[in-house]
Amino acid sequence: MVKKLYKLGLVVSLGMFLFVLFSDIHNLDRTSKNYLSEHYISEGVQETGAINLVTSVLYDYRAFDTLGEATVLLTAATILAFLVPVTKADMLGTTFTIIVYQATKYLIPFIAVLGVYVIMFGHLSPGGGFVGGVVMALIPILLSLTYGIDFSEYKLTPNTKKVVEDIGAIGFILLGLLAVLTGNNFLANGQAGFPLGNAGELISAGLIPYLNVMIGIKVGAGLAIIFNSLMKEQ
Amino acid sequence: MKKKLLTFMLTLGLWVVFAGRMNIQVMMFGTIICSILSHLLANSVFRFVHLNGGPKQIVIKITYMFFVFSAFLYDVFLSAVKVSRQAFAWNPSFSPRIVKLKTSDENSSDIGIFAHFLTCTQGALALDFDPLHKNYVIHWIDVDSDAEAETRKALIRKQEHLVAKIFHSEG
Amino acid sequence: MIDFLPILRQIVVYVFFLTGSYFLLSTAVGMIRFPDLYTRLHASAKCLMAGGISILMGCIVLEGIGFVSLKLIILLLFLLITNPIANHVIACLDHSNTMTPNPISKNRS
Amino acid sequence: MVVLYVILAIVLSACLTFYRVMKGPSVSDRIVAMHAIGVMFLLVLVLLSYFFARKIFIDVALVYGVFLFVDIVIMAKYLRKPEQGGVRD
Repeated sequence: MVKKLYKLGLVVSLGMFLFVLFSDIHNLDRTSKNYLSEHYISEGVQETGAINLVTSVLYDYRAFDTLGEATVLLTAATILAFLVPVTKADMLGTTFTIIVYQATKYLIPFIAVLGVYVIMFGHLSPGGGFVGGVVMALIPILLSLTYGIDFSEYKLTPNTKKVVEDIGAIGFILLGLLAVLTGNNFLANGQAGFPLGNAGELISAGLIPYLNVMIGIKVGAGLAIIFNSLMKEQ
Repeated sequence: MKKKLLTFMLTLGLWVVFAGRMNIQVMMFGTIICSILSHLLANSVFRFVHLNGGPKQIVIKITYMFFVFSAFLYDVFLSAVKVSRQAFAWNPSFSPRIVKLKTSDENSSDIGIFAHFLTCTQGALALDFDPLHKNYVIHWIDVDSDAEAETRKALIRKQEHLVAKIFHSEG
Repeated sequence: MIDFLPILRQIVVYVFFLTGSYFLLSTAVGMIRFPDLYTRLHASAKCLMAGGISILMGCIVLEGIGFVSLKLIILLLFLLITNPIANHVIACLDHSNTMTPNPISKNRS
Repeated sequence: MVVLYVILAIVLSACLTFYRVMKGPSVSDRIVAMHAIGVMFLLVLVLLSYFFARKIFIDVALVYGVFLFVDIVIMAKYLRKPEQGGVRD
């Protein structure tokens, strides 16, 4: 009983400490250093043409960071494909009944259309390349979960996935180099004079939808490679 | 060819609903994307479905599917009322029972869809399916005697006959 | 003569939300009080699905006719397909775990 | 305003269901309870889009629903005991 009370007191005191700490951080002088975020909020839609401000920060102002994050995934997928043994070593798992097969078969077109929608409308709605890529990667994951890994690799061979991922990685850099040709910085969008269009339409915001497509392809193929090669491990 | 066209219509409708607007750009992109998707997926989605008969047959079939669907939707609410009455009772009384039921269906789409609807009907839950002897394993929550079990089995056979009409040509 | 249609719509929305909250609450109570796994699965399959359907129907009536209500109908159909499948997967797992051991896998190991 | 009360009722029932996640004797009980909590929070996501009057949040609920289903399938795939009918895949 005493021990329980002691633990409870410990948790409560930790909670109060964290509350005081975070309330102090929240009340730091908020007028001094936020001219950058003010600039993003007030000028972001005119400068980039994307309604979603997170996308405009992720693919326009800080696009070079996004390239670095995507490179991490490429490296991870490549190293996993090298390190995991090529010989088949199976895992213990269940075989599902026929009901799950039927449901999976009818769910796959729905998931495909949802993934393409999330990728293509990345600059108008919440979502974007990363989330859409994960949704697209669910199709090979569901196939290899229900129908077995042989069927999944017969439908989408590993070589195809690797080629698709390389297309995504190279296309991102080529789209960035397109801005250098016009005499601007790497991955510049609005300053380089690409047509921004009307904010709120499907084809607008210059280079951002194409960068979204490249990131989506790359994340989807990379996650599928990682899942399949980890599933083969014993 | 008919299957591809049906898949194309379905995915295009889904795309327009997701996009939430109708203009020339959305329709252009939708046509390109949905033609690629229907070319890839048409054979895997409608593999065992027999689609003979003209467009009039398909319209009749869709209305029939709508009626069956709404009947099962009504059944969900009835069974939910029963279970929630058990949940709020002072001393809930159960008499659960696990039963095997033999089916006569050959079409695997019918088996899957019927087992999926079986969870919606009153007091039944599809536990398992034995592909060797073609047995459903069903769990019932409130069956007291053997006579009631027989009437329940007859009811389930009737519903199975209703569902099996969906994917056969002579509707 | 007051305007009749918005009041009717408001009443329908209230009824749908009330039944939805009742079914979800009965899911929680049944999840606590029911004695074994399969009866809990009954609560999770029926009451949860009825509650979700009625709350989404209330949202559809609140929205009116438009693209957003079509999207909500898609969400309702998706819930109606996947919820029995998820319950069936868990039930099948537990049913085959409590069965007698399979002789084929016994020989192999 | 009625939307806020419905959200509070759903959150209350989710908190009640969390008791089964803590207590549950077997793993399957916990999975069932977690699935129920997930569906409840999907409904909360739909209702929040009405509370903030931004209809664009419904996309989040759609993606969340897809992830919930795949989660359950993955958990059920690798939880069978190997000596009782676990088949080498």
